[in-house]
Amino acid sequence: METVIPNELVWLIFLLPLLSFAVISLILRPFFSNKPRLSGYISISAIFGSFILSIWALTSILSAPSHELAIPDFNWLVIDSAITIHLGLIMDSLTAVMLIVVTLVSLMIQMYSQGYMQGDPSYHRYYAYMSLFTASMLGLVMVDNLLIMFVFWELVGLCSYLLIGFWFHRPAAANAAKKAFIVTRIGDFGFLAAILLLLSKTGTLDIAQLHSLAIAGTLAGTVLTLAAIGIFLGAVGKSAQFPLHVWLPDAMEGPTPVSALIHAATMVAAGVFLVARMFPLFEHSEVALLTVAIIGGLTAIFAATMGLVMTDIKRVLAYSTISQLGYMMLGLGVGGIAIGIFHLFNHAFFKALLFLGAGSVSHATGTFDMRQMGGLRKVMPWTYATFLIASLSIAGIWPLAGFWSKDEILLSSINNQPILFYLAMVTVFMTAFYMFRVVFLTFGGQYRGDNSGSHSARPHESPSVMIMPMVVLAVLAVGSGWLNVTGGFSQFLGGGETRGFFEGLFHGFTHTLPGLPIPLAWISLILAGLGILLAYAIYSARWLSAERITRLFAPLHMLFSRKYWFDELYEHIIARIVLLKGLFAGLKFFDSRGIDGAVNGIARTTVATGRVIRKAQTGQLQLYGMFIILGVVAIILAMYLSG
Amino acid sequence: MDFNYLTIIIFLPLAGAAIIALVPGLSSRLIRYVAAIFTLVPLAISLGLFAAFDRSAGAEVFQFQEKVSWIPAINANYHLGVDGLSLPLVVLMALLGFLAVLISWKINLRVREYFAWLLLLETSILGVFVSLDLLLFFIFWEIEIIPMYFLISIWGAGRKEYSAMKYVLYTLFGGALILAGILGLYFTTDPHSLSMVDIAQTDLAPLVTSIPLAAIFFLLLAGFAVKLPIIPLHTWLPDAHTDAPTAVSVILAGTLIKMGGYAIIRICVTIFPQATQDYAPLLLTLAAVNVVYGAAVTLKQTDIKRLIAYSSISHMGFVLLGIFALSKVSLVGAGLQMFSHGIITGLLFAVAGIVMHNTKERNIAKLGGLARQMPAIAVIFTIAGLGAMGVPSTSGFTAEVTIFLGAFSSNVVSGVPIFTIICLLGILLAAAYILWLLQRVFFGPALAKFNHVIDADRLEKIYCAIFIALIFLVGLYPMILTDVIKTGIAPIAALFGG
Amino acid sequence: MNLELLLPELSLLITAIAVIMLDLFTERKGLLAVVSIVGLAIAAGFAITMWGTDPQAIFNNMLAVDNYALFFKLLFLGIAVLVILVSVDYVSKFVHFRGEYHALVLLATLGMMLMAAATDLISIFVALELAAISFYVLVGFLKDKKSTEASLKFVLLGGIASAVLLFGMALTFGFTGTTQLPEIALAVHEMSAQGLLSNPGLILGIVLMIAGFGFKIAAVPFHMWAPDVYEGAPTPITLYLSVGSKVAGFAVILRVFYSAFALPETLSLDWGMIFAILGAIGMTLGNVVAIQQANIKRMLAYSSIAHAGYIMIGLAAIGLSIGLSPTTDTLAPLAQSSILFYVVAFALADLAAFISVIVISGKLGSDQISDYAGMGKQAPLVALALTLGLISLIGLPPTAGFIAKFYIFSDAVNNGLLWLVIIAVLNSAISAYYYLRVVKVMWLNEPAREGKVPSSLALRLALAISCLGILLLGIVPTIVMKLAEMATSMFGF
Amino acid sequence: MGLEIAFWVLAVVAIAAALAVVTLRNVFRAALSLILCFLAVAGIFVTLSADFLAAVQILIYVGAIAVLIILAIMLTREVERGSLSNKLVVPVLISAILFFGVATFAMLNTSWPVVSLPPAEPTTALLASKLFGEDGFILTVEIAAILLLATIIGAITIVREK
Amino acid sequence: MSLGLEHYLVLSAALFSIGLYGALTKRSAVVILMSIELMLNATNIALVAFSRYIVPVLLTGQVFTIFSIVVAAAEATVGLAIIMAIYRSRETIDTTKIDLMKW
Repeated sequence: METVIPNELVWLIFLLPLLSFAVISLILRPFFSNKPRLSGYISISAIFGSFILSIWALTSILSAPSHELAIPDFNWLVIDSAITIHLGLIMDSLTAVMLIVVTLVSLMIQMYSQGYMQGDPSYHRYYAYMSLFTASMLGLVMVDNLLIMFVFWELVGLCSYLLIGFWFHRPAAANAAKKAFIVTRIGDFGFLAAILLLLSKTGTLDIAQLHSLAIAGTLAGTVLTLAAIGIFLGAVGKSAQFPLHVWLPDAMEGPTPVSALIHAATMVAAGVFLVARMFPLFEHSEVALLTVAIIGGLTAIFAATMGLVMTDIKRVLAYSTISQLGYMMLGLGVGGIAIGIFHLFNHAFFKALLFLGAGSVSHATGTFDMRQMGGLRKVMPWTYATFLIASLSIAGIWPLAGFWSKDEILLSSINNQPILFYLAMVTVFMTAFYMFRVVFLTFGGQYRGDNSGSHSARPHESPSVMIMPMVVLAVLAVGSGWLNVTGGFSQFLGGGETRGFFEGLFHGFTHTLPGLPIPLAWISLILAGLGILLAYAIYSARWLSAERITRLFAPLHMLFSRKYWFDELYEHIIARIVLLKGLFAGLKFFDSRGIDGAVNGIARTTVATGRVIRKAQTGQLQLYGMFIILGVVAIILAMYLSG
Repeated sequence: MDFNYLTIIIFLPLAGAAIIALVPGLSSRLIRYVAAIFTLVPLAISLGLFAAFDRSAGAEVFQFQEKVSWIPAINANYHLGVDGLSLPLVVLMALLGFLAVLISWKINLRVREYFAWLLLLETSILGVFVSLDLLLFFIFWEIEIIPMYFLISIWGAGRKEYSAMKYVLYTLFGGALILAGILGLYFTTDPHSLSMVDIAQTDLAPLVTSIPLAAIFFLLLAGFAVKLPIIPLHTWLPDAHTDAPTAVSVILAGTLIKMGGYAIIRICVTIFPQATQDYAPLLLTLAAVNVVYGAAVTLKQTDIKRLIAYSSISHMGFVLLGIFALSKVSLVGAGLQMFSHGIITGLLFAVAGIVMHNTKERNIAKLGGLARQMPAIAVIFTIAGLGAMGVPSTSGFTAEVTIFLGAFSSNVVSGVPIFTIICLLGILLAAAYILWLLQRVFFGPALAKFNHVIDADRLEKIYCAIFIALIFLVGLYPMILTDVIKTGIAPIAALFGG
Repeated sequence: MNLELLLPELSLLITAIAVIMLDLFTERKGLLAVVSIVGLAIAAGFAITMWGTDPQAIFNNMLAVDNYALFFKLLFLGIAVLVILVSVDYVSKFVHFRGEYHALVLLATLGMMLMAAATDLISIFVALELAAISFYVLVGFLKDKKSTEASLKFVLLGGIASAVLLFGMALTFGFTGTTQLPEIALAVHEMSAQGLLSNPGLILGIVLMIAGFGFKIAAVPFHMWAPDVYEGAPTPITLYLSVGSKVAGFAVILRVFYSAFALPETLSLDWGMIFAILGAIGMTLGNVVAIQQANIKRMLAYSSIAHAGYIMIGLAAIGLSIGLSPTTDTLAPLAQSSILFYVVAFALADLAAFISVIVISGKLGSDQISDYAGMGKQAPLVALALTLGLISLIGLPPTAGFIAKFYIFSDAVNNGLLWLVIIAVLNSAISAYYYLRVVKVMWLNEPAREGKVPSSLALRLALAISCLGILLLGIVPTIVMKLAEMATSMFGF
Repeated sequence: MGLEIAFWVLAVVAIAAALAVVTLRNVFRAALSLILCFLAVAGIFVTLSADFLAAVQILIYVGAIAVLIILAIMLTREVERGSLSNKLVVPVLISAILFFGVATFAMLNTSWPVVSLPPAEPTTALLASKLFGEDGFILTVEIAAILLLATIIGAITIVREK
Repeated sequence: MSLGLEHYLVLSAALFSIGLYGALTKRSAVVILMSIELMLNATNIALVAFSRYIVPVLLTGQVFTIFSIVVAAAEATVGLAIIMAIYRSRETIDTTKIDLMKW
C-alpha cells in the first residue's frame, strides 16, 4: 500500500459505522425486525471496513512527513468573523494509534457479541447502539476542533448511557446508566468551561492552533493552567478517575461486550486520549501536569484496593480498569504522550479480553458472582487460557504486553515523582493479587454454582464465534507490547530513543537506576510474582484462610468493600439529602409558597379588599350622601394641605 | 413587495378560524381538514420566504416589508416585515401551528370552537413576530390572551380555570406595563413614532422627556419578562402548561414564550442600548437564577408536564444569558436557542401528551416501565429529552453552546464569564432531571396496569418525526439558521461594538 | 333668533309630544317605537347637516352650536335609537304608559343634548335637571320594589347633588359675576393676578361643581348611588344611564372646565390633579368591588364606575397639558380628542354588554351571573356579543376598548402622568378577572336549564350594531378619531 | 339700620325654623317649620331688594311645594310614625359642621368683587325682560318649560297604579 | 360691621349645612325631601345675595334663582310621586328600611 489514503476514505472511517447505525435503526429495525442477524452483519462489515481503512491510514501516516496528513475541513458554525467552528480531521500518529485500537477492539467485540447477544429481543438495538458508539468514538479521536471533539465526547457518553441501560427494564441498569451520564457530565462541565475559556482568550478552538499557541507561549499562565485543568476534569469524568470514579463499577450493569468495548478499552480511555491530544497545554503548565500525575497515581492505588475485595467478577475488572486508567494518567503526567498512550494501547487488548472472558464465564454460569463459580478450567479451556494470558499481561509479567508499558510508566515516575512511584509499585502488587484471585476463584477448585437454577445447562465452553475474537485478543495481549521494545512506538508518537529488539527485550533487567538496589524490572516482576503467590496461597492452595484474613483486616475490608462510602456520600448525602431533600426541596417550597404564594396572596388581598370595600355600600342612601359631602370636604382639605 | 406574503401568512389562519366558526354544519372531520389546510399553507409560504430570504451581507435588514398608514392621528402604521431574528420564529410558529392541528386531531370536545381558537392563536403569535409597528405589535401581543384563555379553561385539565385565569392576569399585567412603556417611548420620540425601525435608528438620549429612558426600558422589560418568563414572574407558566391541552402546551412552550425573548431583543436591547448595557449585570444575574433555580425546582416536580414546564424556565435562562451577554455570537445563540427550545420542548410536550392520553396518568411516581408497552414513544421521548439536556447533534446542544461561546467571550459586559459558568450548571442539572424522568416513566420493570396501553399511532409518529428531523437538522447543520439569524443580529450587535 | 340651529332639539321635542298624543289614539303600541326612532333619525339628520359649520353661540350665549356639541348630540341620538330598540320587548310588558316611556326617553335625550351644547351655568343646570328628572322617572318605571327603591335613592341623592352643584355654581357666579362660561374664563384669568388660591371661594365653588358633576358621571366618592340604581332600574334604562347620562356628564365637565377654568395654569393643574386622583381611586375601587358582584347589572355598574375613572385620566391629561405648557394669549385648541373617542368606545362596549344582558335576563328572569351558565350553548351569538363587549371593556385588542385606552393613556403619558397610566393599566388587568368570570360561566359551565334563548329582531339589530361598532373602532379607528378631532378642534366656547 | 335688624331677625328665624325642620319629631310640625323658613327666606330676599323673587318664593315654595309635602305626609301617614333619625347622626353632624366650617372659611376669606351700585328696583319688569327678552334667558325658560312637562308626565306615570 | 355680602353667605352656608344634616339623618323620605328643599333655599339666598352685591343691575342671580325654584318644584313633585309609589309597594318610607339593593 504505497499510495496515501484519499481524503474521502478517511472520512469514511468514521462514516461507515454511522451509516450502519442509520441503516439498522431506520431500515432494518422497522422493516426487518424478524431478521435480527442482518444488523449484526451490517455492523460488523462496517467496522471491518473502518478497520481496513484505519490500517491504510496508519501506513499512510507512517510514511507521511512528520507523521501527519492534511485533510480539508468543512464549516460547521460560522457567524461572520465572530466565531468559526470547522468540522475537520486531524490525522497524526496519535489518531492513527487510536483508530487501530478502536476499530480492532470494536471489530473483535462485535463479532463476539453475535454469540453473546444471541436471542436477545433487542438485537437490532444493540447493534445500532454499537455502531453509533463506534462512529462517535472514531469521530472523537479524529476531529481537529475542540468543540467538535466535545460533541463526540458527549455522544460516546450518550452511547454509554444507552448501552449501560440496554436492559432498561432492570432498575439497576437504568440507575447505573443515569449515574454514569450525570457523573461524567460533571467532568464535562469542566471540559466545556475550558473550551469557553480557550475560545475567549485565543479566539480559536482548532487543536493544532492551540498547540502552537501554547508552545509559542502566547497561551500561558493562569489561563493555560485553568484551561488544562478544565480539560483534565473532563478526562477525570470520562476515565472514571478519583473522585468521579463511582459510575464505572455500576456501569457493569450493561451487557458484557459493552463493558469490554466502552468501559474498558475505548471510551473510558478517551480521557487519557484527551489529555494526550491536548498535551502541549499540559506540558506548559506545571500545575496541570502535576495534577494529572497525582490524580492518576492516587486513582491507581485507590481503585486497586477496592478491586481486592469485590466478589463480582466484572466489578473487579471495573476497578482494575479504573486503576489502569490511573496508571495511564500517571504515565502522561510523568512521562508524556507516548508512555501513557502505549499503556492505553496494550490495556485495550488485555482488558477487553478479560471482559470477554468474564462474559464467556457468565454466559456459561449465568452469574457474575465469583462465589458461584469455580472449577471452570476444565469445562472452558479456551476461556481459561485466554483469561490467564490476559491476567498475566495485566499483572505485568515479562514479556507480555502489560509488562512493557507498565515498566515505562514506573520508570518515568521514579525520575519525576518518587512518592507516586512507590504507590505505583504497591499497585503492581495489588493488581497481580486481585487478578489472580479472580483466576483462582473462577477457574480453580470445584464448581460451586447451582446447577438446578434458571441457567439449567451445565457450564459449557462458549461457541466459537465468541472464542475466536478472544483468541485474537489474546495474541495481541501477548504481543502488542513488543511494538515498543525497540522504542518504535514511542518514536512514532514523537518521543523516546530507539534501540535494538533484543537489547530492548532485556533492557529493563540490566539497567539499575540510581536509588534502587536492583534493576526496576526485577522489582516489579518480583512484586507481581508475590501478588500471584499470595493469591495462590489464599484462594487455590488455601494455606491461608480468606475468612481469617478478612477478620484480621476487618476495618480495611469494610472500607474497601463499601468503596470508601463514596456512593453513600454522593448519592445519599449530597444528591439525596443535601440537594434533593434540602436545597432543591427548599427552592421548590420557596417557589410554590414564596413566589407563587405571594402572587396568590396579592390576588387574595385584592379580592378581600373588594369584599371589605363593598360593605360600605350598605344600601343606605344617606350614607351615600354623606360620602358626597365628605368627598368635597376631603378634596378641599387635601388641596389646602398640599398647598 | 409585489405580493403581501406576510399578511397572508398571518391572516390565513384567521380566515380559517372564521370559516370554522361561522360556516354552519361543518362536520368535525371537515373542521380538522380545514384547520390543517389553513395552517399548512402559511407554513408553506413561510418556508418559501425562508428560502427566498436574502442572506447576503449587504441585504436589507427587514425584508418582505409591507407598510400602510393605519391610524394617522398617532402615526401608527400597518407595518410588517421580517428580519433574520423574526423569520425563524415565524417559520417555527407556522410549523407548530400546523403540527398543533395534527396533535389536536383526537380532540372531540367542542371541535368547532377549539380549532377556531387555535387558529386565532396562531394568527396573533405570527402577528407579534412580523409587526414592525409598536401598536400593531402590542395588539397582536394582547389578542393572544383570549384564545389562550378559552383553550386552557375549556380543553385543559386539572385546575384549568385557575390556571387560565392566572395566565390571563399575568399576561395582562405584563401587557399593562408594556403598554405604559410603549407610550413612554412614543412620546420620547420626536416626531412621535411607533415604528420599531425608525425608533431603533434614533438616538433617544437627547430627546428624553420627564420619563427617563431607563424607566421605559424597565417597563417594557418587566412586561416581556412575564412572557419569557424571568423569575420571579414565572409562576403562571407551570400552571398554564400543566393544565393546558397538549397542542396548546406545544405552542405555549414553542413560540408563545419566545415572544418574550424576541421582544426583549427587538425592543429593549435594540432601542435602549445604553440602558441594556447598564443593567446587563442585573439581567445576567436573573439569567443565572433562571437557569439554576429553574432546574433545581424542576428536579422536584412530580407531574410530567409540570416538570417540562419548569425545564422551560431553566432553558429560557439561557436565552436571557445569550441576550444580555450582548455579543453577536451570544445573541445569535439566543435566537437559535429560541428556535431550538421551541421544537425540543414542543416535542416533549407533544409526547408527554400522548403518554398522558394513552395511560390516563400524569403523576411520574405512578408511571413506569412504559418502554415495553410504548417503545416508539419511549424512543421519541428519549430523543426529545436528549435535546433538552443539550446532547450534541441535537439542536439543543448547538444553541446552548453557541450561547455559551458567545457569552463567555463577550467583552461588552464585564463579569459575564462567571454568569456563563453558573449557567453551565444548568446543563448538568438538565441531565439529572431528564434522565430521572426517562427512568421513572419508561424504564424499570413494565407495569401490568399499563398492559393495554397503546403505542403512538401513525399520525403521532408522523408529527413526532417532523420534530425529530428538525432537531437533528438544526443540531447537525446549525448554519441553516444562524446564517439567517445573524443578518438580523448584526445591526443589533453593532450597537455594542460587535 | 336662530331657530334653525335648534332644529335637532325642536324635532325631538315635537316627537316627544307626538308620541304622547299617538299613545292616546292608537292601539298599535309598536308604532310608538317607530315614531320615536323616526324622530331621532330626523333630529340626527339635522345635526349632521350642521356638522362642520363654524361654531356659533345662540340665544344670548346660552347654547353653542359647534362640532363638539354635535358630536355628542349625534352620539346621544344614536344611543337613544338603540335604547328604544332594546326597549321594544321590555315595554311590551307594560299595560300603560308606553307613550310616556318613549316620551321620557326622548326628553332625557333632549336634556343631554342640551347639556352638551350649553355654555351658560344656568342653561347647563336646567338642561341637566331636565335629563335628571326624566331619568328619575324612568328608573322607577317598573314600580316594583327594586325599581322604586332605585328611583327613590336616585331622586333624593340627585337632589342633594343638585343642591351641591347649584351651590358651587352660585359661588362661581359670585366670584366672577357672570354665568357664561367664556366670561367666567375672562374673569378668572383677570383675577389670577391677585392669587387665585388665596380666594378659596372659587376653589370651593369648583370643587362643589366637581362633586355635582361627579355625581352624574359616578366618580368616586360621588358614585355610590350608581350600583343600587343600576341594579334596580329597568335594564334599558340602566343602559341609558350608563352610556348616556354618564357621557353627558363628561361632555359638560369637559366644556365647563376647558372653557371656564383653563387659565391660569395653576388652576388647570389643580383640577387636573383632582381628576387624576379621583380617577385613580375610582378605577381601583370600581374594579376591586366589581370582583365581588354576583349580579351582572351591579357588576356592570361598578365597571362603569371604573370606566369613569379611566375617562377622568383624559380630563387630568387636559388639565395638566394646559397647566404644563400654557399659551399666554389665547387658549390652545383642545388637543385631546381621546375622551371623545373613549366615550364612544365605552358606550359601544357597554351597549353590547347590556343588550346581551337584556336578552339573556329576559329569558332567565335573573341577573345573577351564575345563572348565565351554558349561555355559550343556548345562545351562542348573544354570548359571543357579550364576550366581545366584555373584552372591549377589558381593553383587549382588536376591540374599540383597546384603541380607546391606548389613545387616552397616550395623552396622559404625554402630560407626565405615567404613574396614573400605570395604575390604570394595572387596573385593566384586574378588571379582566371579573369580566372573564362572566365569560367563563357562559362558555364553560353547563346550562342549568334546557331551551333556546329567544331574541327579537330589534334586539338582534341593536346587538349587531354595537358589535360591529366595537370591531370597527378596534380595527379602523381613524374615522371616529377624525370626527373626535374635528369635534374638539372646532370647540367653540 | 332697619335693614340690618330685619336681616338679623329673619336670619335667626330662618335658622331656627330650619333647625326645627331637622330636629322636630312631629313631621307635621316640621313641615310647618319649613313653611316658616320659606317665609323667612322670602323676607331675606326682600332685604336683598328682590321683591319679585320674594313673591315667587312664597307662591311656589309655600303655595305649592309645602302644600304638596303636607299632602304627602298625610297620604303616607308619616305623622303617626314621627320623624326619627338614622344611625348616622354623629358622623353626619361632624360632616355638616366640617362643611359649614369649610364653606364659611371660604366665603369669609374670599375677596368677592363687590360693586357698590344701588340695586335695580323694582325688579319685576327687569326680570321679565331678562327672562323673555330678545337678549335674555328665553331659551332657558323654554327648557324649564320642557322640564316641567317632563315632571308632569313623570309624576303622573309614577303616581298612577300600574 | 355693617350688613354685607358675607352675612348672607354665612347664613346661606348655615342653612345649607342644616339642610344637609337633615337630608342625611332623617329616616322619613318626606323629611329628607324637605331638607333638600332647605338646601336649595340656602343656595338661593347665596345667589340672590351675589346678585345684589356683585351684579346689582344685571339681576343674573335672580334669574338663576327663578330657575332654581322651578327645578326645586319639579324635583319635589317627582320626588313626592316616587315616595308615593314606594309607599304603595312597601307601606313605609323609612329610608333605612329601603335597602333591598346593597353591596
